[in-house]
Amino acid sequence: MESVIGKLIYTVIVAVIILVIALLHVAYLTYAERKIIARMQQRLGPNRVGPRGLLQPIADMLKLLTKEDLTPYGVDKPIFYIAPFISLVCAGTGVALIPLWEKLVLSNINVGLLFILALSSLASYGVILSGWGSNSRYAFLGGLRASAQVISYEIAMSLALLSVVLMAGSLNLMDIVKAQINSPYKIYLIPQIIAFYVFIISAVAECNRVPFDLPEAETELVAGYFVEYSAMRFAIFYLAEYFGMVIMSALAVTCFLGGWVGPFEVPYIPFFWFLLKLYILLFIYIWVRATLPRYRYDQLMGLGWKVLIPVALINLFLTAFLKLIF
Amino acid sequence: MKLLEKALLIEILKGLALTLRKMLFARPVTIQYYDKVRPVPASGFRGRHALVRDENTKDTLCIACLRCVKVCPSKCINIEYETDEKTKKRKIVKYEIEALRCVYCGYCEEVCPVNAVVLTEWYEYIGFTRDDLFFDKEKLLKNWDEFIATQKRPYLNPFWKPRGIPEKFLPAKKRQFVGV
Amino acid sequence: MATYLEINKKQTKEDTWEEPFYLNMGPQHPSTHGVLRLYLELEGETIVNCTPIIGYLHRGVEKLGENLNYNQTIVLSDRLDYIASAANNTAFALAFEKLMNLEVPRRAKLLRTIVCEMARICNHLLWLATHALDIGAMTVFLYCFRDREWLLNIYEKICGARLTHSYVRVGGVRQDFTKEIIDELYKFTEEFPPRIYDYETLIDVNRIWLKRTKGIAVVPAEQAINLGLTGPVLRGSGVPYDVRKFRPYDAYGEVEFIVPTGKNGDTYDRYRVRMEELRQSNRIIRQCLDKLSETEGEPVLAENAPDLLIPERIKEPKPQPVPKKGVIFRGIDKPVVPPGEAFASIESPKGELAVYVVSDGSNKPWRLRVRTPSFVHISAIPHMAKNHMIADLIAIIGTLDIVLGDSDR
Amino acid sequence: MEEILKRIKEKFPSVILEIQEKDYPTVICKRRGFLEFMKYLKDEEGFKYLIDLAGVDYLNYPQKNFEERFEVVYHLYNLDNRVLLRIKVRVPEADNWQYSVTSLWETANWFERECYDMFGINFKGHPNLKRILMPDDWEGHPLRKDYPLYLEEEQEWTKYKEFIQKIKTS
Repeated sequence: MESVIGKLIYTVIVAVIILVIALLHVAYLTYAERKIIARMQQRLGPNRVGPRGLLQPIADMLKLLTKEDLTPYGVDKPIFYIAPFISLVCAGTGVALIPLWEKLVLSNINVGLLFILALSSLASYGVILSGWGSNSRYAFLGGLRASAQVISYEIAMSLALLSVVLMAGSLNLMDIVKAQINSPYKIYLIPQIIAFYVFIISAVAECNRVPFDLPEAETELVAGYFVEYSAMRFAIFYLAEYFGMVIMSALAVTCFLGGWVGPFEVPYIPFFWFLLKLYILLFIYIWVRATLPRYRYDQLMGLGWKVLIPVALINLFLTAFLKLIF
Repeated sequence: MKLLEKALLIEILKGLALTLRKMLFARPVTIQYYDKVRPVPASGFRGRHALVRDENTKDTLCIACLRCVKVCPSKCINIEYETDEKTKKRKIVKYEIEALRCVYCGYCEEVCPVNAVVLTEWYEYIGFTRDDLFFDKEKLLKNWDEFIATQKRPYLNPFWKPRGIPEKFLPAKKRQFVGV
Repeated sequence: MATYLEINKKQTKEDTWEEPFYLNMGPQHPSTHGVLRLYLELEGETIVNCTPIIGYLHRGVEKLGENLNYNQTIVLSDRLDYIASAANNTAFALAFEKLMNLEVPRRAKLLRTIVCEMARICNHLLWLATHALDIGAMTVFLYCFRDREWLLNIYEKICGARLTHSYVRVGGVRQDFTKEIIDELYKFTEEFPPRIYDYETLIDVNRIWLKRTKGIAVVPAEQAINLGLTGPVLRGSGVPYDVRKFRPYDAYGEVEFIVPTGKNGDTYDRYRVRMEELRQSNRIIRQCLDKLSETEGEPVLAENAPDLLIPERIKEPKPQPVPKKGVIFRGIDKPVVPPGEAFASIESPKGELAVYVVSDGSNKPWRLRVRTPSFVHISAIPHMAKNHMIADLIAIIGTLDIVLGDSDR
Repeated sequence: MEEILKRIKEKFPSVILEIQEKDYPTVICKRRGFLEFMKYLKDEEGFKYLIDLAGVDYLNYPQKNFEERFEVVYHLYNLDNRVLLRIKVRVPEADNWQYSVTSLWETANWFERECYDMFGINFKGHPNLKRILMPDDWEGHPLRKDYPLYLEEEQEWTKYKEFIQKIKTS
């Protein structure tokens, strides 16, 4: 009895720690994005709130919380209200499964990878439902685009991850990291470079980021699926998008870059290497956004179905073949 | 080869390299207006209106010839004057400029034969009501005082004596004008 | 307004799946470049029908022009195509000068050519910025604005305004350049060409950019002429029509430049044409600056130019060599602007800007007609957008380079 | 240039009223037979590009030497020979219509709509003759000389007034 309570308390504490870390990351990811893109465009970026604008995310959050929550006329109310939360919950739950460190993972389940994939597909429901429920034509088009995009890129991403699963022989994320440590190259990036390439591209598409940000293309559909949302609901969508980025990057770190393992141990910060790899990946997201134009809808589908999925399939086949031989 | 180039995203990497280079080495070009930098407009910038205050009479130089009223494309200048019975000299009673109507073409200062009206290089002016930007004679003179305090004397607005315009087009007073 | 409500009512009544999907794009939309409204009939994302609706920015410039004198009208022209107002000023001034039989001094011609080409660079930079932003390349936008800022600063030194210059006046220009401006322009022409490479690195060979622009909105040469497209849009289709070469005005007859043309008439070709024009404009400015030193100290206003405040009639002294004693001298009363009509057109950055003016002998135009490039280009959108996707429509609006102030007048 | 003028003068003696030498050669035509004339100019003479189409209102024009109130002015351009030609057609107020040239030059579509909007000249054969710059329910044609520059209070756009009234009451 006591041990159960103790375990519960332990879980709650760990959950809170991880959630706080994750939320801070998400909040400061928006800040980092604005600052980095600003510097790439020879601007200054946010620099008014706090020293060097460091309190900007908090100010934004406060502003969005205190704004009026508008419900446009003619929306499908239950769907309209629930959609942002579907997005956020699905994106946020993934944090529980990412092993930050050998001893720091909230729930170490055996189908971790599958669970994350399932959640990220569910997250697209938030987008689709918000597009449908908003009673706006732009939102509707955005929702349609999102559903098509998510479905096609989900496949490429899963296939890329499957080859990792094949190599590790497990769906448990912890086991995947451990298998990587024991593998000859220490990380799966080197043997699975093609899978990594496919995964990164599909992850960018999965998160609706430039150059695949069609569902929310500002210059075409104004803001796409969340065009009718305001205040906190808008903020939740925003949060979900950045959560998605963090989860996808964390997944890439876990599956391809060897998780928390680095060339040498850093004292006192056991997940130093994990975070470093995460930041590099997140930087790439932002960097790409500052540089590239946007694909067109049909071109995006073509890229997904005609290039990424065949490449991922061939890679999977090769992996299985090599695994059979050795 | 071409396929390899395409697969390795060469041209995209070039673009990425450019943005990275800009991030690391280029300085931001942002002008942090107001608290860090306050740009000085070029000489002849067409900003807030003013009536030149005569040093001797402490009044405007305007002789109420109404040329500025006639030339104004947006009809934002309004002048009322009275004529002295004996000397036949005109004296202005009202000189109003509605800055919200003004299109800042600068024709008024160019046609003024005595260089009384001027669009100063003063660009920081706002108003919370429409009345704040409705300049009557007192306000216009005050504008001039505020402006000239920041300038080196003698001050010569380029539009009072436009460069390169033949002298034939300028009234006598403008030809010898050297500034106030 | 009424039409929009009607459409809505019609749709909510019987919303079946067979009904086409209508989308009302604009007048408030980030990439319709102003208050252009496009009423789209969609099938999925493909455009079946596109109806442009303009007039939201109609200010009655033609009617106002009939009630203002010729020099005041030039101020109105600033507000037409507010990206390149110097070009508009020149078009108006050319028409009025033709009407009044004025010969503009050479220095004024050179100065006009310089400001027109500066306007072209300004316009093309803004076009590139917004076009790239529409397609999603965010960074080009800010790089272009950075360089445009420099030109605007030079404009500020030239004429005291950054956007609405009213620099050109009937018979010449308002004032001469200073030494400082010429030096700065020299510096600009030195440093500008390498900057064009920066933009091209980001988008020129980028596969996404190519995919988004190649083969989009193809206009064959024959159709382009029939649609009345002009400027870079027409040249992108391979027709080398450029008013600067075909009917030279100002100093364009004495400078050397190439008129770049495209081949396929698609969005990418038009983009290439404009990028090349940036270089050519730079070249023209350079040549004009060199020529300016030859005309140092010359006036910039024609001797017989009218005053800013154009009088209705002017007293001209009688050709009387020896005035007789006792005879009161009386001049001939003659109108400043003889009655008649004149047509002048220039190659504005967006296309051919033509001004047709009819005079009745007073100091105000009887009829002032402005043929603006944007107006014609918008009328071509339905032809170009058919069977393209929404995303392409954005690219088409971008490639046509329209300004609604220009089209709505 | 002279050759062209000579040729068209011979070919269309009944259409052409007068040929004037102004800044550009100006041909004044009748309405009857106008379309054939334009078709000839486009197809045979190579005036493929219609620069401009404008209406002019000559009500109380001081130097007027003709009866009709309106004039429709076409500026045609030959891209090969670099020749600009101005065509004028006079339209009386009583039956103010003119043939549409939209079938020849697609540019004319919007120009004619604008001309209709501003002067009230009806273009026969135009596919979609609607107002373009002014709102659909606008009354009057603004560029006519008898259209006042400032409207009296009562004459202000009635629909707009109703609209304002509706907002105020609701």
